[in-house]
This record gives sequence, C-alpha cells and structure tokens, in this order.
Amino acid sequence: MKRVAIQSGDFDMAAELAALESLGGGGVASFTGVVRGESGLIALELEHYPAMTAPQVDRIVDEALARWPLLGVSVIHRFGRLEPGARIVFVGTASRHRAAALASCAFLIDWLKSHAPFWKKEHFADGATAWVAAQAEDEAKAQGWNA
Amino acid sequence: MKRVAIQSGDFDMAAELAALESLGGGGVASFTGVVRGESGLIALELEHYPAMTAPQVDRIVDEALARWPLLGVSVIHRFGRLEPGARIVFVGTASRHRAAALASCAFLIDWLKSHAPFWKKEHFADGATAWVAAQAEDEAKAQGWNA
Amino acid sequence: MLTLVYFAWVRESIGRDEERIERPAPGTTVAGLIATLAAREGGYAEALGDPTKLRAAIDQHFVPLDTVIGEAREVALFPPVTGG
Amino acid sequence: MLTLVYFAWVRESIGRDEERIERPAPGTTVAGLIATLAAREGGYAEALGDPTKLRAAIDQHFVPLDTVIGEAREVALFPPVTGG
Repeated sequence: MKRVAIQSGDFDMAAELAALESLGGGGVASFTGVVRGESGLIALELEHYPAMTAPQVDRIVDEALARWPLLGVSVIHRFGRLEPGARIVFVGTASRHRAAALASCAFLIDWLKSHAPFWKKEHFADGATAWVAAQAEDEAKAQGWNA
Repeated sequence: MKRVAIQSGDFDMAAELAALESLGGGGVASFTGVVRGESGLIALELEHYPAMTAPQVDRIVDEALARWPLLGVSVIHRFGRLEPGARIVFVGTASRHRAAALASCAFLIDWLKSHAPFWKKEHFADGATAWVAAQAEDEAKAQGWNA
Repeated sequence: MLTLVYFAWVRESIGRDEERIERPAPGTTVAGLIATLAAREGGYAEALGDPTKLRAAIDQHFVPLDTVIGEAREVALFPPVTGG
Repeated sequence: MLTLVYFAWVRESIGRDEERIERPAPGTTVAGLIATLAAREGGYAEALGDPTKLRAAIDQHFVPLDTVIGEAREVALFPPVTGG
C-alpha cells in the first residue's frame, strides 16, 4: 500500500492508521507534525511547488519501500494557512518488523523536512510575518541516511 | 503528561493521539502493535503479572521522560484474548523535537518487548496452542539502549 | 511464609497460579528454591526442571536466579517475557 | 522560451510567481541566469542578489546552482525548503 496526499484539508488520523493496521503487518509507526502555538504565532502559511511536491514525495516513498521491508506507507502533507494545533504532516509506515516501521518513518520525516518543496511563513498576533529559515540540522539528518 | 494503562479493552487511537497533539509540542510519534493473522492463528492470549506490569511500565516511562525532552508519553498494553487485527500495544510520545519523539518511542517499544511481564499464547484454527518464545533479538535491542 | 506466583507454561505445568510455602532457609537463592520445588511430585519437574528456561522476579522486580530471597514476600517464576 | 517560477520570499520580492523569458544562451547555468535576473529593476536584486541564500530546481528536480539549464522547460528559484 502506498498513499501520498498533498492537500489543504485536514485528515482523519484514525482512518489513516486503521488502513495501515489492516495490512496485517504487526507494527505501525507514525509521526505527526503539528503547528506550535508559541511566541504569539497565530498561523503558519505553507506554500509549496505543486508540480514538484507529489512526484518528489512519491519518489522518496518508493525509496523507503525499497530500503525497508514495508507493507505500507502513507504520507500526507498539508499546505495553506494552518492555525496552532493544526496537523501539518503525517507519515505512517506498516511492517512485520517494528524496527523497519520506526526507521522508515524517521527517514521519511527527515527527508520531508529537508527536501520537500515547502516553505513556511509565520503570522504573528502583532501583524508581523516571517519566513521560517531552513535548519542546517535538518539537512544534516537527511544526509545521514545516505551514509 | 504521562499515561500508562494496562487493560483488556481496546482504545481509541484518535483520542490517544489527539491528547498528545494537544500538548503543543510540534511532533507526535507513535507505534502500534497489532495481532498478525498468519499460519492459522485465530487468537493471541496475553497473560501478565498485574502487580508488576503497571509499576514497571511507569518506571520505564519515567526513564524516557528523563532521557529525552518530552512533553508527553502514553503507553497502553492490552491483555486477555485478542484476535488477528486487534491492537496489542500503543506507545505515543510528544516532543518539540521530532528525533526525541521518534527515539523515545522506539526505546519504549523495545523495552516493552523485552522487559514488560507479558506472555503470549497462540491459539490456532486446528485447536493447537503454543507459547510464543522470547526472541534473543528483542533482548539485544533493549540492551542496546544502555550503551 | 513466602508467596510463589507462576505465569505462562510454568503456571500451566504446575497447575496453579499461586501458592504459599514455608519461608526457605536464610541464604537460599531463587535457583535453590527452584531446585527444591522441581523435586516435588506433579508438574513441578516439568515446569522447573530446566532453570535456563526460567526467569524470576522478587517482590515485582526482575532478578537473576542467583539472587538471595532474603526477606522477600513474593517470588515469581516464569518463562522469558514476550510483551509488546 | 523558458518558464521561471518563484517561491516564498523570492516570489514576494519579485512580485510574481511565474514568468516566461527568452531562452538564455547555450551553456548558461542557473547561477548565470540568477546574475542576469538580479541586474533587473524592481525587486529582482533583493530577491536574487545573494545566490548563497537560493536553491533551484530544473524541471521539478533540485539542482546545484552551477547546473547548465540546457533544454529545460522550467527553472524554479526559491529559498531552502522547510517542509515537514
């Protein structure tokens, strides 16, 4: 099972996880990223490169499927204006082997952080805005998977 | 937030994850173990040591909270007779740092596999039963966290 | 008195999940207790005859089999655990 | 013709998300294109004046800035990505 969705709307966590659990693999790992509501942030605006995002995510999901013995992978990434507490991204993996499920989940979220063509703009209560800078740490983590 | 439950009944994945997402940490990792339905298995019977299980799980959750910067940890482990597809165990962690959420989730499930006082008896369609043997691999994984 | 609790196939072979026995002599280890019990009639030999297949807890804490029982109230004997 | 697409503050500074330009001379790299565009009036200098802050994709694949544009149909210019 392979599911890649780039969408503005929210998603149903229970349904996403149930789909992975139903594959009979024994173990399902997931990571969900949520908008933090700190420092007066009132919204996070996610812009992306539509022609590039889904094909790129699809490609990295294929790489995860080749690298680990997985029965299923789901990646959902939202775009648009998201308020604190809203889900941004979901990665779910199913495998007979818990280590494979957990490692591939970590691999995919590291890759999304450093390579998925998204950009985040913070909107603050006082009207200020700021584009989120990429973190060198994220790039290093994703590179680590190539070692 | 710390939640430890040792129970026979199922649990609501969406509610468990929503509780972790609401902590404002930015990242929630989870692992869910499900009964595999292979080789004619019709049920898995989980026995545990009630006086020991919850205190031991509570202790290891405290260790995870001390080792990683976590905002919340939930561990739910079921006992009793579970059919293929049923959830056995849930580990969920919330953190500002996705690496902390993912690593602590892996640590907790490795520990549960090798140290939680549970025993599994397989029931097959032909009436045969078999106690599941512990895997040396699980013990090695849990030991790895002490290095 | 000392409470003994059994789990999984240890419990099934012995045919009970709990019993109370006279407190063993001072200095007795879990392994010594196991050897004494394994000499009993019934399913004890089958359950406890091979200590390498057994694990133990004293008062709800895992211990190596060479641990002295001392003032413990409860000793649990069982196969290696298979949680998660 | 070559399509250029801009994202995030590159898009905001330039004031548009897409434009079509004459195909640059054979052998032109992304860095060369950036230098040419940065010389334009308006927000181009602000958006493209410091190539170390920029990343690029050719036909929806990330490329180093020294990549030759060649027969590409679309070049995208943007800051480092921040997904996940």
